Amino acid sequence: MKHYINEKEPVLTLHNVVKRFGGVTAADHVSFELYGGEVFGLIGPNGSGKTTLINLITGIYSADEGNIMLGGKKVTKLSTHTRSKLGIIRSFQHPRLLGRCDIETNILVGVDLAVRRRLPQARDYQERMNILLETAGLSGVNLKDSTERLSYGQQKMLEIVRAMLSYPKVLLLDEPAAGLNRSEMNYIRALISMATNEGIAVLLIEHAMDLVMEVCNRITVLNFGKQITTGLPSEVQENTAVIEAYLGGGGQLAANQ
Amino acid sequence: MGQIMQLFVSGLSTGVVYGLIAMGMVLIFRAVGVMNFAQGEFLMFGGYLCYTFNQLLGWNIMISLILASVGMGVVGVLFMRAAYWPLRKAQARAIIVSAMGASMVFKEGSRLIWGSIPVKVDRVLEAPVKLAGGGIIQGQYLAIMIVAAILMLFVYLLLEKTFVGHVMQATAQDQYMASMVGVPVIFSIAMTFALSAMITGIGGGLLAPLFFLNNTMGATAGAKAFAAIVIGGFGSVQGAVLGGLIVGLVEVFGGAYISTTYQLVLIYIVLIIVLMVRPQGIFSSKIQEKA
Amino acid sequence: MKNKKKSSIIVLLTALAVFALAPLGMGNYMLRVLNVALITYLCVLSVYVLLGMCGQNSFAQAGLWGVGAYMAANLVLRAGFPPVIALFAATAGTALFAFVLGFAFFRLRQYYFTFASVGLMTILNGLFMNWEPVTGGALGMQNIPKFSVFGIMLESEKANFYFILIICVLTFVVMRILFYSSIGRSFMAIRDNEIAANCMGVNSLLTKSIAFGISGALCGIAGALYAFLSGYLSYQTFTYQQSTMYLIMIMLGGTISPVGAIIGTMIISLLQEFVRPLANYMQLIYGAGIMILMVVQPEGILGGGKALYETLHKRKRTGPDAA
Amino acid sequence: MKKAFVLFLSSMVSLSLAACGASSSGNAPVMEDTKTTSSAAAADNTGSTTSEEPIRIGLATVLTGERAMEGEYASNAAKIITEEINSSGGILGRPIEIVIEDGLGTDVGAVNAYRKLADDSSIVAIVGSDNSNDNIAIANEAKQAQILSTAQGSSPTLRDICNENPWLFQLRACEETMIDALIGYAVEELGYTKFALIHDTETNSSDQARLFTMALEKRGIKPLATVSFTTGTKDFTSHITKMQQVQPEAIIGACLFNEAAIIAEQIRAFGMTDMPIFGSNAWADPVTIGLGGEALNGVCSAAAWVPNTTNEKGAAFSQKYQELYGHECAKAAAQIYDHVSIICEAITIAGNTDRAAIRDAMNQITDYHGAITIYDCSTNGDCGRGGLVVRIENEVAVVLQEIYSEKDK
Repeated sequence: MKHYINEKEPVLTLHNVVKRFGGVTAADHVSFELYGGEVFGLIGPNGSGKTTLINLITGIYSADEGNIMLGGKKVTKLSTHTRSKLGIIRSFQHPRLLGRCDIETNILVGVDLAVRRRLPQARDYQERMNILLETAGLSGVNLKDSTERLSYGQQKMLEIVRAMLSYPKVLLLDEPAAGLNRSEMNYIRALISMATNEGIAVLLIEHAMDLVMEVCNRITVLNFGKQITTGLPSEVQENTAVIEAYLGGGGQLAANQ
Repeated sequence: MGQIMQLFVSGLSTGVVYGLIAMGMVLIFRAVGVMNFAQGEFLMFGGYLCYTFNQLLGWNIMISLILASVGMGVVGVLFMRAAYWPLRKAQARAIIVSAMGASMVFKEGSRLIWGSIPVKVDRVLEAPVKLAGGGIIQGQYLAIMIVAAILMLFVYLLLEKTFVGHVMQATAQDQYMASMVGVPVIFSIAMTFALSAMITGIGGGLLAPLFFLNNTMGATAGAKAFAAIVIGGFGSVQGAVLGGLIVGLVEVFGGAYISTTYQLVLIYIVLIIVLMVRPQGIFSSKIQEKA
Repeated sequence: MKNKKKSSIIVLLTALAVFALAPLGMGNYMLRVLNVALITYLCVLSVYVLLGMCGQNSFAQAGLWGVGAYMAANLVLRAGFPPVIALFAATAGTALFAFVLGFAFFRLRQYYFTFASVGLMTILNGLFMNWEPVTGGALGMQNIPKFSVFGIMLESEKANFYFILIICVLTFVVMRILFYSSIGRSFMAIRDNEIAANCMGVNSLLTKSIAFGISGALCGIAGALYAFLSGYLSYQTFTYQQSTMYLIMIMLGGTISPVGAIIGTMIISLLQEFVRPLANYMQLIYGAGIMILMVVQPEGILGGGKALYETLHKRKRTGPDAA
Repeated sequence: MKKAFVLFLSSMVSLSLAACGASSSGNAPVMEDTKTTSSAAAADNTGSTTSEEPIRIGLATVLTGERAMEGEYASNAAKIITEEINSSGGILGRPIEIVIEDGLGTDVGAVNAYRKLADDSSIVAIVGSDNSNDNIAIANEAKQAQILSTAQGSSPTLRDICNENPWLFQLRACEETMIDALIGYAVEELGYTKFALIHDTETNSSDQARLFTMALEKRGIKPLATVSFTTGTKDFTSHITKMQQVQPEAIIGACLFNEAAIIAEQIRAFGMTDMPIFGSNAWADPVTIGLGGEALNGVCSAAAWVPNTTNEKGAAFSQKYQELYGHECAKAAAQIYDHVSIICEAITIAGNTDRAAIRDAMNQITDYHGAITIYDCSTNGDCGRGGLVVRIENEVAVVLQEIYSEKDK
């Protein structure tokens, strides 16, 4: 199901974004655009700066140089919560739920964000929630249960459901499939396709190459904070620099394939 | 000029006292990551032990100080076993609350043992000393400075140069990792509490002739030591000591040039300003927050 | 589910009824103990909002309590306002005071904020003691009239009891509403994971300041009620030690629900009166009791009860399934 | 799940309330325990006097916390006076018993302790604590409960409160006359005119500081410097330098025991070994002298009490106290002795133990010779009529002047 929607205006634009930690450059002049309804893959060996990039986009880190634009608006200097109110929503590598609250509260936090964004459809969340829970394979859970009762995979799924309930413009997924079993992977696929069908721009960080190659419309490869290449999955797979980077970095690409 | 010198000398000498108590507090903070809310009571209890040996049994003050310090080592271990160890996996605030309970037990226990009428112990150095640059320093304060310097050196050498110190440092860094590489965590933490209680206990004995001993003396001294830690930067022994000196100086100069009534208030205003400008404290490097 | 809710409301109401009927046949002494306990409960509730819901530990609550009390006393005695207006104004004033301070203090994270709150507490106590034109200095403020509304004066201790009880019930209800509101959820999001909360559109600084403001409002009401009840204010009451008592109370009760605040306050306040006959040993036993309770039940009585209930429940639920 | 909490809560509340109900009815076993702690001496002697129900007098003091010292002296004195009265036949043929409650040193605690005593209908009168804040906190309580209560505070504010409150008596000389006498001695006899004043901001001390200033003003003198500090201050360098700057002939100090001793030591340590010091009553207290030692030599003070008093009753009590408890008898103990004796006197005059009758009898006591001084209770405030001007020599307070004045009516 690869439908490449090339809209005129990108939803999210990164322009020469730089971030340094001491002597290490975690993001070195990274630039790319994200269009609504596409899945953009961000891959690279461990420590190549993928999560840093998400942190830069969401504003947890502030960029040393360069610009991040959402639609036509410059968001580089905005705080994390302001960016999320503009529609940049993420999931975390290790799920960060409200650990001491029940599942319903966790879901409602997403709804709250939609309300805060003054979206007209925000308050009628019931139907969308049910659809999302079903898509995520969570329809069986008791909403009053504590999140501690959920499996690791279910927690990750719940995080995406929470994000989706706030109607994001850009959805940043940080290794959603890590630690998931086969059937849970399918839920991830379903959630991603639901997002793209709604015209959401999805940025996907993932090590599971089969998933990446399957769902991504375009991919960019990072190594030591630098973009090695950006292109269609098939192009990236054949790029020698990429193979080199992966082999140099432990041969993960090969291992995953 | 002579007056400024006098203020400076007094500020430094009380500052050393706060620094000494703060040093004990910091050791525990580093080891377990929680401020010990009963540290002031260590001071008081150490003072009373010293009083027992010195006044009730009539022994020499130096011997009494050493014995009190040893006694406090035992108290420190018992305190750690009763109030901290069972809660080591609980939230920090549970440890704070149990320490608060323990501090009440200390205060009231001491009152029942030694009564509520304030007492004092002998001074180590009796006569005031005139300094060359002008200004007078009470002999006892001079003694405290000397003892504090020795203790600081001792703590530095113990932590940096000895095996036990390395074990304590390792545990302070990461209890879990320390246990993985075979460091007996309970031993190491017990050592830290003992060391902290010993230092503070000696402090109590040295302070008794100056501040006088009663069962609530810990609260006032503790409040200033706390300010010292926050201002100096908690987590580092040097920071605590320097923080103590700053508190002492702020107290004296603030009293002389701003307001004597609001001395304590001034200290805490400085504390809040320091927190606003440099939350990690003046002499501490930033503690990286885990994202 | 609904059934469960209904029955729990019934039980809650029964408890309330027991409580409301309690003062019949009770002496002035016990009534005062109860009244002060109820006022203390409001302060502990403020700690619940800050610590239990928002995860921020403040030692300044007794100071805010004092701000409310002195504010109400000044409005009545010096500005000549009727007590009702003084009550509302003290509540709003303390809330605003806390909210504004929150903006400064919550630039600090975690225990840095706690340290700053210790500083605030000490500064406030210093002001209560020495700022003579406003607080009457160490001598304090006397002859604050009893609360009165529509010409009815709450003269007796019993009348005050019901008045304070009503306010406590109202605030309890408001706290429940808050708990299930979007503001409440942002508090809890910050408590559980601040970064995730930011990523879900929660403004840390503003939200924490709101939490501090709400806790200030609770302390403000409590302060005003205390001023009217006791008629006399002095710096001895609004101390750092009092703030630590609030923390002890909420920790022993349990931080997971406002009910924990009730349990903690009642246990500690009444425990203090029960150990009274031990006279000299009273505080010793009291301190030891606190320590032992905390060691035995680090999550508080409510947390321990919940864990116990869950294990029992699980056993009951999995039992027949397994068979 | 919530149900469980709520059930738990309600059971807890009802349980505790049941217990409260029991204790508030006044005859609970709880009370029995108090008896044993506070009137051990009474129990020993009741056999020799009479088997009648004892007359119970409440004593609201501070047993625990920061001000526990007061309670230690108070309970010791209570034992002595109980024993004394009971061994000489008691009052109205009945033994007395003193019931002690702990006010914790807070306003809330003071009121709770007071109410616990006032609620007990078998208690006929209540001796209040040695702290003006506590006394003010209970002033309205006394009015409400209609029980004779005494206050140990010496502040003029308290005097005015007592004069308006029929149930509260200030059984102590108001500091005003005493401080005036001390300043009179300093100015008129010793000829000092330049003073610096240092005082604690705590209630009693700040009141005393005001009185010192007033007494000076009466003689046309303004203190050259007034510095204040808060209780618990340990380093007085900045205060002392401020005073040094104005080059006073004498220093006036108004503060509590610990601080008085520390100030004296530091003044001496900074080279002002001969600086005359005029202090509030705490300066001549045995506790202060015990701490400050020789630094206090030469200090003059307006004291209510010294252990080597010339008062016959006082000397006997002081000696007995020293023998029994091994330390010198302080004002806090002597005061309890007098308060209880005066209440007993009032009971004797009243002839019964009716609370109102005892109160009325109280006003009839106009010339009672106590251990500390002579008492005139015709009006409620300022009942103690005398005090002492003392000078500390060789770590002993020596009486220079006895002050006595008639009450203005």
